[in-house]
Amino acid sequence: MFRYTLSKQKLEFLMAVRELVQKHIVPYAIELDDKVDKGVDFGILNILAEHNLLAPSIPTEFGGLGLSHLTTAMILEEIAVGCASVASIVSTNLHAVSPIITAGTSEQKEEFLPKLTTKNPQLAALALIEHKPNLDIFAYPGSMNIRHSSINVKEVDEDYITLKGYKDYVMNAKSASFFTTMFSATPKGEKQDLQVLVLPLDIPGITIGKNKKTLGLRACNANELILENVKLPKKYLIGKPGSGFLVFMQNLDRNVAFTGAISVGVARAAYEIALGASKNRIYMGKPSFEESAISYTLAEMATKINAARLSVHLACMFIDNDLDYSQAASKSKIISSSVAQEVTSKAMEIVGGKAYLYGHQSEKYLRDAKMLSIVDGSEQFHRNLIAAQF
Amino acid sequence: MFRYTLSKQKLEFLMAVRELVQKHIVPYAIELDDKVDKGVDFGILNILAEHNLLAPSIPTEFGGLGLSHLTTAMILEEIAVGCASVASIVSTNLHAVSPIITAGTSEQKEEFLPKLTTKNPQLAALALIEHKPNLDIFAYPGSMNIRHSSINVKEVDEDYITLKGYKDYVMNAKSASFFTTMFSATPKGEKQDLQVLVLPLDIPGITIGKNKKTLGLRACNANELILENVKLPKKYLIGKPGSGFLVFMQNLDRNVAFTGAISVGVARAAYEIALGASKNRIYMGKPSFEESAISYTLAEMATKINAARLSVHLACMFIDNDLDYSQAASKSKIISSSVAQEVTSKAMEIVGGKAYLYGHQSEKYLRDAKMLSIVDGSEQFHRNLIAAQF
Amino acid sequence: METFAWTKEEIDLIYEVRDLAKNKIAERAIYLDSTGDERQDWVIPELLARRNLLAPDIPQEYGGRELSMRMHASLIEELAVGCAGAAAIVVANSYAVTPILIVGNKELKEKYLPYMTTKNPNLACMAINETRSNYNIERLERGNEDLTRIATYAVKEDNQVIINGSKDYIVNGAAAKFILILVRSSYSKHKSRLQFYLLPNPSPGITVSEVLRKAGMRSCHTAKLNFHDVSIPESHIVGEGGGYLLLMQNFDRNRTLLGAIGVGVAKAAYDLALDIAKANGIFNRSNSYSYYVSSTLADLSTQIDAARLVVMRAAFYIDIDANYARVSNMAKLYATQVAQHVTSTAVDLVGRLGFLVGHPVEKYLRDAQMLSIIAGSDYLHRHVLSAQL
Amino acid sequence: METFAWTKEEIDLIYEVRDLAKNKIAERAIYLDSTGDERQDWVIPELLARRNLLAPDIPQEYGGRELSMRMHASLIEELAVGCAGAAAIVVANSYAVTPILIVGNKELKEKYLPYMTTKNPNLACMAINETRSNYNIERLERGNEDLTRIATYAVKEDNQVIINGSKDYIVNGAAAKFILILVRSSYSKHKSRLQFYLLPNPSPGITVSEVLRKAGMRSCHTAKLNFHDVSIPESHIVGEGGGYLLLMQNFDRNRTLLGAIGVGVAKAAYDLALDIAKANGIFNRSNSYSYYVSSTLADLSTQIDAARLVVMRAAFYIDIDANYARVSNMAKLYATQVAQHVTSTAVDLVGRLGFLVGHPVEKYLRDAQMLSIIAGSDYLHRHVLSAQL
Repeated sequence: MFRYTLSKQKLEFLMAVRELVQKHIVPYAIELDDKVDKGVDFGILNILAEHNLLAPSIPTEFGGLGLSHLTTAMILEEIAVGCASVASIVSTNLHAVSPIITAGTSEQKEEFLPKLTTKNPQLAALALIEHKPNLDIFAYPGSMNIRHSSINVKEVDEDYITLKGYKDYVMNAKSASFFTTMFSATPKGEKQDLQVLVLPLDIPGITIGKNKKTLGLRACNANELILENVKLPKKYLIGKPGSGFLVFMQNLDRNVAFTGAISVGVARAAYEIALGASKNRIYMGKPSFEESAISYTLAEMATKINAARLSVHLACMFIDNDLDYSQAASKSKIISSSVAQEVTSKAMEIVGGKAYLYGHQSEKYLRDAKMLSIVDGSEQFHRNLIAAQF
Repeated sequence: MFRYTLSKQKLEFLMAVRELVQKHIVPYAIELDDKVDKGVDFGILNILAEHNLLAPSIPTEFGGLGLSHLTTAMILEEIAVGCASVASIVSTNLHAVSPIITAGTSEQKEEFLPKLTTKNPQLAALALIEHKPNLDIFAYPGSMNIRHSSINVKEVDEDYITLKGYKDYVMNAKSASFFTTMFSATPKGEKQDLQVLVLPLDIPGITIGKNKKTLGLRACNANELILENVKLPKKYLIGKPGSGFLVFMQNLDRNVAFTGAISVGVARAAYEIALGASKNRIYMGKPSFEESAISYTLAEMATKINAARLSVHLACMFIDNDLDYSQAASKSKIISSSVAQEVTSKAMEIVGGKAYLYGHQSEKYLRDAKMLSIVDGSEQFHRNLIAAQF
Repeated sequence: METFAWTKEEIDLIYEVRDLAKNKIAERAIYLDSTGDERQDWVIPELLARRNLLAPDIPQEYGGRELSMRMHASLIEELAVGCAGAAAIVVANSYAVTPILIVGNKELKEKYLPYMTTKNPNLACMAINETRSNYNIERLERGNEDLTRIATYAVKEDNQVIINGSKDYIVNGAAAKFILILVRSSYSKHKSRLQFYLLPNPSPGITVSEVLRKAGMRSCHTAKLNFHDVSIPESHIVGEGGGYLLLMQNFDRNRTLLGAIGVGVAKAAYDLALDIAKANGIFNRSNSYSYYVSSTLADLSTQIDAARLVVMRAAFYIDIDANYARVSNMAKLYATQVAQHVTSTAVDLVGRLGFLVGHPVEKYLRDAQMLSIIAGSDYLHRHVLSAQL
Repeated sequence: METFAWTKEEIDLIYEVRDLAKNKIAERAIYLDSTGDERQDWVIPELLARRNLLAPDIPQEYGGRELSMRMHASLIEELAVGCAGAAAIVVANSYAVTPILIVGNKELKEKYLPYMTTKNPNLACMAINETRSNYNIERLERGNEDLTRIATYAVKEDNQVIINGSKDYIVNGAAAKFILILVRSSYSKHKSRLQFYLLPNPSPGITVSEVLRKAGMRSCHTAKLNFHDVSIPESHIVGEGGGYLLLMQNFDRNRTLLGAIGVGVAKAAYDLALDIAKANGIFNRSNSYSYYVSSTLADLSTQIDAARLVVMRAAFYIDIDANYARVSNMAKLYATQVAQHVTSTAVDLVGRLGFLVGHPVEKYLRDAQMLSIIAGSDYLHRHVLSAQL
């Protein structure tokens, strides 16, 4: 429905992206998923950069396409139909620059935003997840612990602060030219002590640690990020001291709908492959689509994907029009990630045999959908966000 | 499976109950449901009493059949296939006498148990639910508030205590000859102040209040119970002072599987009617059963009903063998009431058109299943009971 | 480029209907729910007629409000928050009026549409389902490939058409000012033999053969009608020859409104559960029950919003005359599921009070169940939808 | 009258297997999961053979443990707690051994069954599914009513039988000591043309044409096999003439064991989530996450118990030779659903650690998915079951 709010030009652009995906991403999706350890594939990134798609919502004054949230979400869905990992590389860029766009100084914008809009692709990363290393059994599973940061201040002088700390599961880390993260002003790391900062890779003391093997979105390359005596110029701090938590939550709300759009793309890809299989695969003497148990299931899947897409688009429209978007954003995440999990699982059943072999698309869709459900807060996390406003 | 643990004689008795139900309950089930205001139908109760089925687990020394929990659950399922309300009348009797059997004195047993085993039917009631009257919007919905009782002591002397208070939704109340309930020794009504008592109807000061119209199980006649200066001989107290909460919880565990058995019966009835309809009803030119969307749904329904039944029987077997039954009992309630809700709702869809007319069995099954889910603690209540033991 | 913003007038009307539903309709509906649907009650139709809401999509030239489908669906949702049965009255009118709007001749439009826009309430109905033990337009004989096994038939005699047969599950049937009936005409063949006629009511030969007592939606009256040698002028034909396509088009358009009823009844149940939770201070406590209630409510609200979007999309497609068959089907299916899930969960949350007959939360549950059967079962909708994949 | 109590010996064996699965098998399985299933690994088969667990239902006269189906299913569950793939090795053996036990002649029994009970591990397999783009025993040609479209065929020559064809999805296929193969015999007709033969392996003409890399259950090795002019003595026929019924019987019996794998993998995921929750003090906190985790775990445990009951019932029916077809189908269907739901929910609960490949909770999810396809899709099972309603 929201497609009708787009100009003809934007719709044509969207169709061009769809073609691009069919041509340059779909054929390599399985391979990308498999090459976990080998870092980001710059072949595909070069193509995205060429079309200025690495962070398409960056304003035109900084070299970006200046696309609305809505158009960006549609583009992410198209990319995710080809490969959810590639779409997640883009959404990670968007999430990482989001604090700069919403709360950064103009110097910060001028320094960092153009990096993502050149034809020579660079990436950005968002370092968010806390992880206490060296624990056999990890701390506080399942919910994002966003009320403190284990990046702490060691020293402060007039122009610099010196930081030390650790973040985990940093997507895009291996190829990022800068990072957005939060630090705690006090060792206790309370919510009211947090501040956001941007961290250029070339400052000494930054180590990109181990590559983490993940269930899905494997081509995103999640790594550890280790800071040892990083002497950060104060001009790289974003927002006021203590504003970190609010800046972070606002940007989560603004970006979670993108994760939703990627989930919709994965669900759509799984649905399409299942629909095709059901019309070709013979079951009990006829194409399995002619079994109502299967065709009705496909009808349900299509219905739910549409509902999920509408929820994502509504949240984006709210953001674009500066309406209160926080609830709509959470709802779009809840619905799209649960739909993606359901649809990808049913698609495997409908595709049958081959779907269960390693490297088949259906199997990858299921893993990606499951992983997307945990990225940017699980369904239950977002239900609690909504409930907190009752 | 557990059927194989029954003696041949017990199995024959069970088949006799099934015939009884077909002959004397099935034909009147809709009528019973409709005659809400007219009190319990003693026609059917007379027949149950004649076969000593009003409380079949009462020990033989008090005139009962002395049936095991397992056999009793099977009988309740059979009765519930005919009418869940009738089965609930029986299970309410069982729940009401359960504290007497497990914690009562021999005088109490001799006085009260034989009332339910005569050919002249009498009923028992359990007064449990707190309800603050005269509130537009009621207090503390959804979970059973079992940690206090609004029945309080007004006076105590050597042989009597004088009670005053109110209970709501007391099933069987209108036709009961005695009540089991709890009172609080102090006005605050803390958990550690509770004690169970049995209350013969003939003590002055007992008023049976308004009949409550209910969503399902209508023939059980839930009423208010009002106590005004009831002077209760102390011989009617059950267990020690302060033991009420524990006695209550133990008896809940012992009886909740019966509610599960009734849910299984309702689900089975709904399944059978849907299966019959699917084989007779023509859809797109053939019996709808030949549509896999419908036959697979029926296969799922049958599978789940079986799982629910097994869970109920396992809990009963644990109780009969004095194993730790508390978790198994809660699990049987969770699974059977959620299966009953799912199956009755799908059955309506499969039966189609007529199922949606008032007074059709399918519609009644749905209401009964929903009501059974709330009786004796909702699924979520029992999940929390289980979780409390982690 | 669309913006989806309501005008000030549209917003005012939505609030007016919300107010009407909450303050007037809900009360009557609860009364009717407890007394049953054996009689046609006129209180709700009067309330609606006074505001010209009985068929608000009728063009202004016939006295109507000429609302867009989006507005129509929004108002149906608001009405359904008050009572799904009240909304069903309006939707039943819409089923009868839509074919006239699409292909009705000028005479019929001028004569019959204004009835629906007067301050005195008039109702209309559509008679489709044959009276049969096995009900419905779904096929009866094994192997017969004809989708619509319509047995009621029409014969031409001079300039009159004579109709004989019996129809079932007719909302508004007993008191309708006119009946849009689907018949098999004896003078044409196969699917195109299906033909709509408009029958003025009362007419000689039309009788109520049975009043249906429904498990829910008791604010609307539902009947079986018998047609015995009912004679009408030939001019009362609606859409000559295209009966089957017209039927499908009518179904496709009005399914969206059924979806809107689903959203409304879900919202009613959700609002009530939320109010009760708030009034009992659930959200200020820290115990397992509070967390369960609050996160469950968050989930219900998520689903209701998605259902509303799906319905609004279908309405939008109808308004711009895009291909709406598929999306209206989805709207009906999705909103029905959400309505049934939400109302059922609301009973769980509200708990023991749900025992009470007449307490709204229990009524919502029964009302939502009815959505599975009004105008075709969910299986039928899935079947139609799967043919469009 | 039955009492369902295990003997002391049976309980000891269950604990022994539990210990084996937890302390030895799980470790190897995690290693294999990360390195892939391209090679037949012998560590797990050796562990099992040492305890005579590779086919524990073989009668004592052939060196087996002669366990009841209930015990067999219990051990499979315990093994699957360690690794579903390890359990699948034993179940694949069972699929190959069951027909021999039911109708195999004395020569075959005496020659081949003892292989499965030696301290040196030997594997067996059943080859059913034809190699086809559209795979499986499900029918290929539209309208062909023959359930088992088996194309591999057998021809008699002198006293030998010559087999040609290609089979797919064969667990244990590459290294099996013997292969139970389903063929179409050229000398009989229709369903009864289906015939099982036992092929010793290696034999001239049997080649591995492809190794399948599976998404889960990577502890078991799975292959496509080609059969080119494979010649065996006529005496290697298993159950002359009754191939179709034997196939069904074999499926019915062993489905119960697939159900047991489902229970085991669900239990593994549940146990892990519970341990993690405990280790992190979840149950001592009072916040929304704690309540969510604890009530969700309670629900999972409820479902696992129900699934185990359903599996045990099917095993019991097989032991007493009651009509077990329906209940074993239910066991497979129900346990598969529970396994998929539990493992998926466990990933949600365990959360971000589930990102890690090689972390068990994520492996359980993939393993549980495989249950939908091993020995026939869930659709097929529902189809078979619905024919028994």
